[in-house]
Amino acid sequence: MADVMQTVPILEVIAHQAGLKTLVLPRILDAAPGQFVTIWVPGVDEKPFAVSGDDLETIQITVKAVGPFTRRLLECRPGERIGLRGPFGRGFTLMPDSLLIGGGIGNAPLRLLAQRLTERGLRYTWLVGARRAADLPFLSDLQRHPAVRLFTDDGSVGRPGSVMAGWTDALTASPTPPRLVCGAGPEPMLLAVREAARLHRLPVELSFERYMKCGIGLCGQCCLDGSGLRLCVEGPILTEEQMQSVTEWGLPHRGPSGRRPAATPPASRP
Amino acid sequence: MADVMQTVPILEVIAHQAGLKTLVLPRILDAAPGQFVTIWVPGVDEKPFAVSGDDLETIQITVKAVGPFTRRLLECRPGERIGLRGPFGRGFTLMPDSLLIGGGIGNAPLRLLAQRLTERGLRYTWLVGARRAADLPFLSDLQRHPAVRLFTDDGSVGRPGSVMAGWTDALTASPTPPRLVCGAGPEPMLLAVREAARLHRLPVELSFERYMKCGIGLCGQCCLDGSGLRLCVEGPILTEEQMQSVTEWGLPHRGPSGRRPAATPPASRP
Amino acid sequence: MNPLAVTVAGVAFPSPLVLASGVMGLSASSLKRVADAGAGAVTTKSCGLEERKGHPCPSILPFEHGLLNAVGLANPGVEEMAREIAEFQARSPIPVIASIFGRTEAEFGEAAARLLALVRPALLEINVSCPNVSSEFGQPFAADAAACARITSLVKARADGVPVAVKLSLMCPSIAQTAKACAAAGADAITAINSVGPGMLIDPHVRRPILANQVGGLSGGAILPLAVRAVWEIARAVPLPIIGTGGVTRPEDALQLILAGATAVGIGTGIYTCGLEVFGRINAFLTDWLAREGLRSLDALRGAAHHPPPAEARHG
Amino acid sequence: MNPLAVTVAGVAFPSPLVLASGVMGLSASSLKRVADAGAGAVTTKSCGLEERKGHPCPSILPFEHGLLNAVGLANPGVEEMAREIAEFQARSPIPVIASIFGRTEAEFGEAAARLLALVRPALLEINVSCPNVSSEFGQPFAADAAACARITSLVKARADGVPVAVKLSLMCPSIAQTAKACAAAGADAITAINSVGPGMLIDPHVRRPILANQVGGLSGGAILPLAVRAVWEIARAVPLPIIGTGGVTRPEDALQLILAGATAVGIGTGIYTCGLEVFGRINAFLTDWLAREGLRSLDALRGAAHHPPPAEARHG
Ligand SMILES: Cc1cc2nc3c(=O)[nH]c(=O)nc-3n(C[C@H](O)[C@H](O)[C@H](O)COP(=O)(O)OP(=O)(O)OC[C@H]3O[C@@H](n4cnc5c(N)ncnc54)[C@H](O)[C@@H]3O)c2cc1C
Ligand SMILES: Cc1cc2nc3c(=O)[nH]c(=O)nc-3n(C[C@H](O)[C@H](O)[C@H](O)COP(=O)(O)OP(=O)(O)OC[C@H]3O[C@@H](n4cnc5c(N)ncnc54)[C@H](O)[C@@H]3O)c2cc1C
Ligand SMILES: Cc1cc2nc3c(=O)[nH]c(=O)nc-3n(C[C@H](O)[C@H](O)[C@H](O)COP(=O)(O)O)c2cc1C
Ligand SMILES: Cc1cc2nc3c(=O)[nH]c(=O)nc-3n(C[C@H](O)[C@H](O)[C@H](O)COP(=O)(O)O)c2cc1C
Ligand code: FES
Ligand code: FES
Repeated sequence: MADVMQTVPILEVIAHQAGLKTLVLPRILDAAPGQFVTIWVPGVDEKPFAVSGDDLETIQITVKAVGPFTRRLLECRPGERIGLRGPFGRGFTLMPDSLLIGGGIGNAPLRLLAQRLTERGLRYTWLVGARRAADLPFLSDLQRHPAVRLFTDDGSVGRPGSVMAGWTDALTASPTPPRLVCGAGPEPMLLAVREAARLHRLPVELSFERYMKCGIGLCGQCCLDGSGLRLCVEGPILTEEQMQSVTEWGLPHRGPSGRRPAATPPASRP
Repeated sequence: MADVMQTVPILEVIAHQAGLKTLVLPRILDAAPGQFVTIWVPGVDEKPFAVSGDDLETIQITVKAVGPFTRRLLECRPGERIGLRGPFGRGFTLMPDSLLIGGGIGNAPLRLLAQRLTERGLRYTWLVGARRAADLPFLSDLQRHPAVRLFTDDGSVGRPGSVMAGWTDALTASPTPPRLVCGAGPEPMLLAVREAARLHRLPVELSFERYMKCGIGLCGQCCLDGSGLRLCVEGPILTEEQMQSVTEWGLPHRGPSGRRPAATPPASRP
Repeated sequence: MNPLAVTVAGVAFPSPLVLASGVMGLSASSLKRVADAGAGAVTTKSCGLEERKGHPCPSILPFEHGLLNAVGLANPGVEEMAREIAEFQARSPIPVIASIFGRTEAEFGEAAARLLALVRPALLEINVSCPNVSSEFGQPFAADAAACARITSLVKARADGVPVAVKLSLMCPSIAQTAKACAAAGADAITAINSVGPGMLIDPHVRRPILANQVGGLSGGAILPLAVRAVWEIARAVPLPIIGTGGVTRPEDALQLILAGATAVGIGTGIYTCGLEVFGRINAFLTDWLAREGLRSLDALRGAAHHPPPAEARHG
Repeated sequence: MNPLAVTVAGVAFPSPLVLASGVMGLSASSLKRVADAGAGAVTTKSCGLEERKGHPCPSILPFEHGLLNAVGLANPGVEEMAREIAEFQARSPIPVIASIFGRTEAEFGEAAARLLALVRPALLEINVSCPNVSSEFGQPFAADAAACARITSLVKARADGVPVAVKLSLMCPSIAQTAKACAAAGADAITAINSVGPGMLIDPHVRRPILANQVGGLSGGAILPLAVRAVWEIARAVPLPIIGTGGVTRPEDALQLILAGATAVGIGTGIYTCGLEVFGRINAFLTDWLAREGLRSLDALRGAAHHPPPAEARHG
């Protein structure tokens, strides 16, 4: 059973930018693009991460330091053992003429999606966005990648501005509309992608995040308000139909206790 | 897991002779000839029985009343549910030109063996012995069976005398010696068959019985002195090589406590 | 008439299958999803006076025969849970069982009162399997029949007529005696069993217990025979309805608990092993079973494996 | 040097793997067969003052996650067992552990004395998981730490220098406290755990418990996490060698028990799940593991999952 915890030695650590690394692990499991694994740092904690790439013998996860766990994880050296469970959830559909839109670390799962599409000879365009170059893993690979168009808010690489600008260009530039829009990144970006896709009547699959504990649909931690979808089982990739069943878009996310923090009132209110 | 207890309705009860019946059960398991099942009569006990025949939808066991359990079992009516676990142990080798030798109820497992040999078009001779006609199940079938030669001690059917007499005839009558001798029946008969086979340098496989509880090699109840063979796992069919590893031939069998009763001193001793 | 309908402490469940506490039980939407999948009642995650994040992860650890959990009573606090219950009740007619815990005996009563001030669940379930912070060895209340009885009385006194189920653990001198003590203290139903142990699993490479909490309760297929035996004993000891829980994955498992004496059947880990379809599948099986046996309700099956049957009627 | 050699209460085992009591343990030949398969010590079926046929069958009931057994202490009586032990000793150099039980505390002492009058096993193992016929609820001695301690003293007084292991059950208020009480009473080793529960399985068609005894102890894969936790707690509580037993089927399971603090590892149900090859396979795995980790014995692994390690050395 792949859900059982197994520890593996870290084979390699690829440092991208400050606070951004890829860990190369033995391929003890096969993940579809968009699926995730949980990583246990013994004595510390266990948290979810998307698989960002694989080859015959390894799988990779790309980690951005945002808090105590990810910082500790990025201190791990090759040879150190970490625990692995998964793969969990459902991934992206592999569709010819896909349009991939990633924001920051959200480009990690899209990297595996791009790899799979390439392996199968399926055409795609990948709009890679970030606030700045320093937020992007595999930057030089991305810069050389024929299907990639880069955007950074500060213009440090690629075109300056939001990846959402590239979206309109991509739609107008291409003679045929994309057959599927696949997005991963910060939730506000994803909701903007969803909105735009709705406008253009394009099917979408977007990768969301919620606080997770078990990864196997039991603890209830990642259930979305509305239909009660378990993001760890029925997600983390959601279709438009699934998104429509959710009522918590825009609300602060439930924390590890299950409580949803009160929405901070807009600053402008008197 | 077939070792798990399942209850099934008795489909049919075939009465042969007084105290001798065949129960027809749904084929929830497949047994090789010589393998056995355990039969649970709810509220009573569970005991081992060889499978005596099968067809696409049923398996059969043939039971001789010898004590409280078998008597109770033979009172069961069609429709009544009994429990079934198995098949257990290792069966007979299916070999062309086999010589089957059965004594009394020992002809039950040989019936399935004969059936399988017939199904595969393999030649065999089946010497069926009993003290009297009333000890034989499927008597009219046996009388019509081309490969069967019947012997009863009292001459009530077939030739009068021991099945061991038929043995010598069979060996001399046939131009080629049998390639395997398969025996089932009372232990003294089996030991005589073994002896005779050794004399003629014929390979043998003989079906033994010991007190059994678990059928799965754990309780130790059926372990044979010498090499500690578990009759329920490595038997109940033993080869000459296996028999050679056993030192308890001729001794009284261990009972349900595991104790072996003291051998009764020969009556003739002064 | 719905042949699967059962009544637990006066509350009508349209199916005997109950979502066990701690599984998909943090939000109204998640409870609703399980109700829609076919549960006849749903139990919330156990909640206490204060919000708790619970233990770090791994806090849920599947293994070959079930799983270990040491979630650490993560819960949003009783007021927040009351809001989820109210939302659930507004969205679903299925009865909801509010599970509460305390770290001292008094906290149980207070949790009940604070919850009931905001919402009226169909049943209250008392989770006594949490460590008693004032006990010498940090033993759970569940290990001590007298403590369970005192907590039952305390909660009953604040329950304002809402029926109270006590959720027992096997880890006690005698679960039948504990059930008796709770019955004498006024319990309206017994839920049994909570997860077993605790147990531990160690990763041989890193030489450490895998659960952040080192140990966690055992649930799932492994514990089915323990749950069947517990229900059997409780059914002989007390005339209360039992929500038999533990290791149910297959329809026959639910039937075993009913034959042992359960009025309703809790399912937790089975949702992992078999998916949410487990509710629909078992409902369908039980409906078929009743039809094949020519029965109009589960009443004739309840406790039917006892010969002679346990003295008193246990449903209602 | 044999890297797998361990010492339990002064007795050298060539492998840490021990045949658990009650499995293939009725005769010298069957014990010998298990020794030949690679066990480092073999335990007899528990024997008492009188021959017992045990319960009717089904007395051993496999299910998906292990099995239930209610053999009912079938045994040929202590004198007959002594003869089997003597024969085993004449045929094998592997240490044999004689398991004894009693129905009263005094019977344990008498069983030890009557056995030792005839044969000198490497160790005596006291099976306290049998019902105490003088207890009100027929509870096993194992549930009562004081009773376990008294039995330990009684047997030690008659043991004539043969080291004594006490076989504990999880079904007690605290297995660590029970181990402490036995250690204080002179136990030389602890075996843990016996089968768990008991549990029950019911056939839904005939509506009856399947075991003739209705209930039986749970063993096999299902209980591994419970055994690991028990060994872990005992290792922290007492400085005695532990024969960790329960649910071992895979090599990693044995290693988990050692890392939790076991000096030796008992295997019972694993013989059913994996065949007698289980001994050879785990021996080979452990030898490899030591080689790969550059260790010359199991000493460095024993208890190594404890951080910090339990205070005292527990082997020898
Ligand atoms: C399906 C999924 C896939 C993910 N893939 C990646 C990835 O490929 N690369 C990557 O760097 N990060 C990924 N994340 C996010 C990653 O899990 C968090 O960044 C990490 O858990 C933060 O832990 P921390 O202790 O470092 O930070 P904290 O200070 O604890 O938290 C920082 C933020 O991270 C999030 N977070 C914390 N704990 C969890 C948790 N248990 N589950 C979900 N979110 C949590 C919360 O939003 C929190 O606000 C993914 C999350 C999910 C749910
Ligand atoms: C592998 C095997 C296959 C068998 N196949 C058949 C068969 O096809 N047909 C058939 O009629 N009988 C068969 N038997 C024998 C059958 O199991 C016994 O006749 C039956 O158990 C007797 O039980 P009882 O209560 O009627 O008699 P009891 O009065 O209890 O015993 C009568 C004799 O049966 C034997 N016996 C009793 N209990 C057991 C037990 N648990 N295990 C083994 N032997 C026992 C003993 O030798 C005893 O002396 C087989 C036995 C074995 C071991
Ligand atoms: C992840 C998880 C969390 C649980 N949390 C609680 C809880 O908060 N309160 C409670 O009473 N029981 C809790 N339990 C126990 C279950 O309600 C149930 O009694 C136990 O798991 C046995 O049933 P199962 O085998 O169907 O899971 C939890 C179980 C699991 C698996
Ligand atoms: C069929 C069977 C019989 C047993 N008989 C005894 C016994 O007589 N004495 C005893 O101390 N333990 C007995 N046990 C318990 C085992 O020795 C062991 O402690 C338990 O089964 C857990 O280990 P396992 O999971 O490896 O089987 C028995 C177990 C089984 C399965
Ligand atoms: S993380 Fe537990 S249900 Fe999704
Ligand atoms: S019958 Fe139990 S070992 Fe053979």
